[in-house]
Amino acid sequence: MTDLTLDITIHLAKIALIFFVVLTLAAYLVFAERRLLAWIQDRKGPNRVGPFGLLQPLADLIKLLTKEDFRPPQADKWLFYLAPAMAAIPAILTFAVIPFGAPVRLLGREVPLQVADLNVGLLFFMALSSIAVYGVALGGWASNSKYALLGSIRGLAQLISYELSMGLSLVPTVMLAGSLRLSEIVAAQKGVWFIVYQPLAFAIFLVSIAAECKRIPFDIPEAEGELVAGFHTEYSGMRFGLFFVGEYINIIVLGGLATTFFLGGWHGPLLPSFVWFVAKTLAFAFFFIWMRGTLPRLRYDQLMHLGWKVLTPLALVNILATGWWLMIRELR
Amino acid sequence: MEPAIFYILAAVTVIATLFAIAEKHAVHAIVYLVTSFFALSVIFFMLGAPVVAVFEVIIYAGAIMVLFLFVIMMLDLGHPERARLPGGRDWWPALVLGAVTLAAALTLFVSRGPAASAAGKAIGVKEFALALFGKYGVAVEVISLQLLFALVGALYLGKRRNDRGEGGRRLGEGQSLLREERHP
Amino acid sequence: MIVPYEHVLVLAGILFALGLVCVMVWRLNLIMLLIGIEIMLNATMLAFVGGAARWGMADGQVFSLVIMAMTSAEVSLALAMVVYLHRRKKTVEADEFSELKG
Amino acid sequence: MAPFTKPMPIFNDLKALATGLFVTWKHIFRRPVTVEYPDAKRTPYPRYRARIVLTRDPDGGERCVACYLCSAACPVDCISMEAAEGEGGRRYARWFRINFSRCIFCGLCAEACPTLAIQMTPDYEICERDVMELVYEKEDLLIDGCGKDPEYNFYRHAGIGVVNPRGGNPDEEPPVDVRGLMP
Repeated sequence: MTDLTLDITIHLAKIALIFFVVLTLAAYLVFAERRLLAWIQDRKGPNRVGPFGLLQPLADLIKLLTKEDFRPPQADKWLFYLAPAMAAIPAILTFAVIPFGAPVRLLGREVPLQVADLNVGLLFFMALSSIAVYGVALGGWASNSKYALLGSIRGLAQLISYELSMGLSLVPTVMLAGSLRLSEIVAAQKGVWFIVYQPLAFAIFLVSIAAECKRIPFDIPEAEGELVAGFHTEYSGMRFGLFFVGEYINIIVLGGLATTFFLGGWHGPLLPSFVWFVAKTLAFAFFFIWMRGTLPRLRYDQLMHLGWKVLTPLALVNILATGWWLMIRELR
Repeated sequence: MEPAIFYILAAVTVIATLFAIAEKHAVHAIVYLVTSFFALSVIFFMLGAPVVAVFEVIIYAGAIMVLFLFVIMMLDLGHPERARLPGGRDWWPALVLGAVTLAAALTLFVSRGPAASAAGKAIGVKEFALALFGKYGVAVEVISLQLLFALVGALYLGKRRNDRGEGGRRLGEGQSLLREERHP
Repeated sequence: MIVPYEHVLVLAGILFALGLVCVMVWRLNLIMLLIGIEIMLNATMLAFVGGAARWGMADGQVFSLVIMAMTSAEVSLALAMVVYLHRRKKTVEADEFSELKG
Repeated sequence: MAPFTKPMPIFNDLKALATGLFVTWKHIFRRPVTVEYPDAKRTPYPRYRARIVLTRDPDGGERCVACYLCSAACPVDCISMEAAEGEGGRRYARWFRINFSRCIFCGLCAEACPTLAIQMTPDYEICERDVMELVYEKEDLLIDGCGKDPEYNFYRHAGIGVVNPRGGNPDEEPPVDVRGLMP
């Protein structure tokens, strides 16, 4: 086996591992969300399929696959078929740049647990999250339904607005780490996690990612009760499933990124690095579910007010303060 | 192998752009154009400009085209049957001008021939940032001022004035647009 | 530099020509006109980036970034204008706005 | 609003958020109130309004006198019947039909029934795959017991039939001839 083949094999193995783990986690996140929400509401949740209901994701999958794949007759055919993929693919692509564990020794070589260590990793994530808008926008527009269109217009405005505060809240971490490479950002947090230096940036990032993955306090694009189901009103079967699973992959990915940027990535005592990363990511997922069980939905104007008049100026001030602080530390 | 990828991406870019400008449906045109920008961004990456490549996706595909999409969706312009197609007299000057530009490009290609390419090194993020904020610091300031002016201008244009009949009734439309404009 | 600079320039030239054709042909439709301008600016950026790669200097990349920032300002203003015009006449066809024609 | 005269509202907001999160956190560990239905069944109260039955007298005869009052009271018109007269003027329903796919279990029929024949029972498990099986005929409705008021017997209170013709009873005027009033 030559070096090149070995390299390619290891890369493919990593990609396959990420696909398998992330998709399974996403499916089980749906289940965990239903159970946790049920407990919060003093119910029991799905517990009939398999022991403790653990086979529920499989049952959901079979149900979605066997449902009728309906397309509204007035819909724009190709965009209607394309939009769910556009929503799900950027979410899972982002995982390419996240380091999910310390480098391991495998077959006599150092293998970093990361698919691609781009030197612009952080910007890569920003780019993909700005691309994720298209799934929402085109899906809603192509359905040719008024609810879907309203949902997608709301989604467009929301995603673009919160992307800005999300990007700005990440600038201080870049300033502290001195690199856009995610592995170096993680390496810079070996001693002290960035959440200690940057609690404000962390709070802004947390709110922004909740808005980015359209979770409940910010689920204006799909507000049931106002817009039926928002931008995916007209979708059924596995196409709806793609939107759905994309949303949950997004939760995992954004939780992983929050871990990487603020909670020290895979650093942690005693346990293996991979376990630490998964545990921190799942803690974020749990927090999102918990928030969903607690908070009511914001109004559209409140959302815009929060994004543009509170989070973005705060993030800018935070960048300025971080700059001054770094300069003073440099001078001393 | 890398040149082959470059030519494939170049073909994708040109074909997608061609489809985009031949499409009478504005939303489809934007989707084609986003495809073209993606291919172009990979070309940028291969030309050793990762930052520009990523910003191409963030700003062009993720913000400007989304802004177009937003305006089209908001003003309900996505009806090709209502749009007026360009007449025959519009085609001739366009084709002549395009042909002239194309001929100039091809002349360049033919006259010099593929010269030996200089081994340009890839430009890292740090070098790029030093050039941007050091050598061209004034340009950054000017651009930021320009963005501010654009913001104020868009705010002024988007404002509904109350002296025109229906003013103030459909407030949300103008407001949400304004909020979009600040993003790039 | 993976390919000769001339090839990059030819690609930029073709893109620029396509953008120009788009602007000329779709003179009536303001949206398509703006899209044509975007295509032309992209072609320019490609030429700049190719130059940066050819001579190994960051300046070309800086210029393409400046172009991008300029474009975003331009597009935001232009689209605000489109919304304003659409509000006045319920159309985005350029020929409808010829009131100042002598 | 003068600044610094009252505590910053953001702290109140954060406190409200934290309170809400704490409440839901407590509820995670609380015992669920769910009754897992097909496995665990709850006993309904005796006056629960579910499947409708026709009851019998203490003597074993049918209580229903086919007076149509239940049918008239029914807001969704799910009760229908045909009256018939037995020997001695004893009225009964030749057939009696309740369409349970329409019934809303409001209990107005039971309220209206003068003979306490139609009554509601706590039996709520009447689902069917085929909707036509929800149309209950008299044989399905009639039960052997006498339901909620075991002592009640309508005909023992009222007697069967009208003994004398109209106006023939002791303190009764003869019937008015409506045509005689006409000019």
